[in-house]
Amino acid sequence: MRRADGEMLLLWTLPVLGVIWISAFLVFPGFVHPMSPTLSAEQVAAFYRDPENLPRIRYGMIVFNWFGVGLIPILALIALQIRRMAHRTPIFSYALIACAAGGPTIFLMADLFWLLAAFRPERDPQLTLLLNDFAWVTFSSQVGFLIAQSVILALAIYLDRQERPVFPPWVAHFNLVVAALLMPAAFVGAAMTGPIAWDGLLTFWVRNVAIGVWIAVMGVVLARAIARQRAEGDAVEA
Amino acid sequence: MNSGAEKRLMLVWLALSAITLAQLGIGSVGAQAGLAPAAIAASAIGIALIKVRIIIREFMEVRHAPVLLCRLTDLWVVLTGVMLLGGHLAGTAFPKR
Amino acid sequence: MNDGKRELWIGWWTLVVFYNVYGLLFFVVTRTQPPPEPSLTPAQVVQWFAERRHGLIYGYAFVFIVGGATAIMNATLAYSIRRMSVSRAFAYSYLVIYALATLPGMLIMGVACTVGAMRPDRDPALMSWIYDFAFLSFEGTMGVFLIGSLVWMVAVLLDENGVFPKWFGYLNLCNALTEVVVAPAWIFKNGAFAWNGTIAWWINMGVFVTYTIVFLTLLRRMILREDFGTGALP
Amino acid sequence: MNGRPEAVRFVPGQPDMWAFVLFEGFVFTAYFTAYVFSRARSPGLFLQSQAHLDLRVGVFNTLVLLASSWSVARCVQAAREGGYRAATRNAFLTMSFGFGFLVSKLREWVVAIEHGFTFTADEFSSFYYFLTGIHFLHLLIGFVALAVAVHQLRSPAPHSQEIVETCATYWHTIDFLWVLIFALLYVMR
Repeated sequence: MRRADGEMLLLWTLPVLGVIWISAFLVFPGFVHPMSPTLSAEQVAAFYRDPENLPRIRYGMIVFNWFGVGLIPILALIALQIRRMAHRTPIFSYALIACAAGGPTIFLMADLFWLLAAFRPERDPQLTLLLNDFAWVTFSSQVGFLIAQSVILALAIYLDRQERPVFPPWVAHFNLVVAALLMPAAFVGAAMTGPIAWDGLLTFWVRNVAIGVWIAVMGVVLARAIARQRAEGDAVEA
Repeated sequence: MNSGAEKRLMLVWLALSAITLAQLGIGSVGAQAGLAPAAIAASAIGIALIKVRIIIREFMEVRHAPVLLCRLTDLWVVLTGVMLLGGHLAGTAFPKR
Repeated sequence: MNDGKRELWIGWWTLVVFYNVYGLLFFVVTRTQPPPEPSLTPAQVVQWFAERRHGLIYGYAFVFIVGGATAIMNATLAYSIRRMSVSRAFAYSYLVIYALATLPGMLIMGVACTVGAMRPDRDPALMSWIYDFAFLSFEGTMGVFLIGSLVWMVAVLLDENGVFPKWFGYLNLCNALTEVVVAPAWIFKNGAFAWNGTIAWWINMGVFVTYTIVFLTLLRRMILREDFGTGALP
Repeated sequence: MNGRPEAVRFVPGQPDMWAFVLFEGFVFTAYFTAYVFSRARSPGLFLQSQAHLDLRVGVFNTLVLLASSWSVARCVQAAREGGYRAATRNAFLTMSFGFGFLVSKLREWVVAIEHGFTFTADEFSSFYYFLTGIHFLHLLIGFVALAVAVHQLRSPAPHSQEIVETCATYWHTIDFLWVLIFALLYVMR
């Protein structure tokens, strides 16, 4: 009988987290039809003052505040798998752990700006606009840790030279593609309209879909790697 | 304790303390003697650097140290002197409005 | 090429390339360093943003893209501490402290400058607030580097494996002290102690650049010296 | 003789500590230069503000620190000759002098602040609190260094003369930096 180490429990939080994130995403009225950066201060203030929107902004962002950091256990599991790879040093697993806190912390900052804007919607529209800008720019532009996460994972997989590598090589290619898709979002400040703007095709849709697909694919790949690790462990014990 | 070494340390301390006490009067004496402010500044810095060098040579035992360390510490003393005088002259040349 | 050292070399080259790119982005592209005066009037701040609008937006976009590279840099340095004879707690503390440092150390400034540059027609009083937020978050973030350097110092001084020379331990103290010296930047709007001042910026930057060049050189020597052979994985 | 023949040249303590002394020395040279430059740019203001300081207190501080340097030099000398009890006594004596300086400095600050001579009062006061403050921080670290030396001298294991000398070198650095700060803040008029 295997000791209950809780890894499976952590892994199964992922689908639950997925449901919560998608629900919160749909609840926040600024996401379903992403707000345009071209809105004037008065229009942005009106968005927050709208009695239809206000509760949805608050409840959506409160849920994100609760569960924004929910991905960290999954990243920790990936770091553990990197530790099993045929590396000479723990540098890649350290690096992934160093990334793990960055993404959620930045998302948390964006979340705070949205909640602050919604806390007193009667505030001077210029101030609401400022908070809204900070929220959207923080949310959109901060892809650095996600890119680093994917690149580190890809490098770790490429350098995992053993008979049966922990993750198959296509996972590395996949991670590099995701990293490339995340990059345009960093330029969010450059345009108010078009694909780069924060409601644009590249910055909003491609980036967020890429993050979603990455989480789903890595969840499956991670589950397989853990299952194999356990099967091998059982075989050794038998 | 080795009495020669002890005596030397005491003399060094006495000398340093005597210079410090002498510094009590340097500003007023200099001003009364009609010395230029730059000269008073230079003498204050000069005396301080002499004290610093005595501390380094005697208390810190650099006089027994390899030549490189002697040179490096002397370089620091000289450089500090040059920088302080240079800073003073540069500041005098560009007074604040 | 020694296969056993490839991860270390990846880490080292990331450090070298990153520091150069970082210097280029901050000093040349965004022109936010050396820092401008804290005493600018709101109207002058608006003009400051207008003058370097594209540099700020595109420069910080690149900072955001490569910013995550700090993770692999910190991991490499944490590993060097892991090689020392001290507790692993030192390596882990270093890793976490510097992972945290990236945010206030540069990303918040980037976000603030992007927000400022995006809407040049914003109320000048708010632009002035954004300007203060950008520079004070960047320079006024002291604790992470203060404690980080001290953790590193203690690890080097106690280490018996000779991973880094003892004088580097003491140099960490010099670097830690500059984080104390920068504190008046929160108080003064001009003079030597302001965020662009001789003491709070120029001298501190001199110490930091020396410190960085020194630890890059020492890290390279450590990697060259490392002998993994063909034995079991550490 | 004192264990080491006169002719043999040696570095007192770890050479690593000397790297620190020189580096930190250059950093302080830079601070001092910034001070002298600012002072020469507005001599009137500095002279006027300097009236808040009592030269006699500065002299007292300097004498106390010089005495501490003397006693730590005696500590090194005694330890070198195997006189560990005398060495420990001198180390504690150094600590007391250091403590005397600390109390005197704190008192000077409190009195000055009560007279409205605060960190932000004027340019001279900023430099005064900065230079004395950063020196004070070095002094606090110096107590750690002395504690390390005392620990070495009292431990039953073989005593490391090198560590004692390293700690003493650090302590002398506090002393000679103060000698310069004293000249710049109190004596220079």
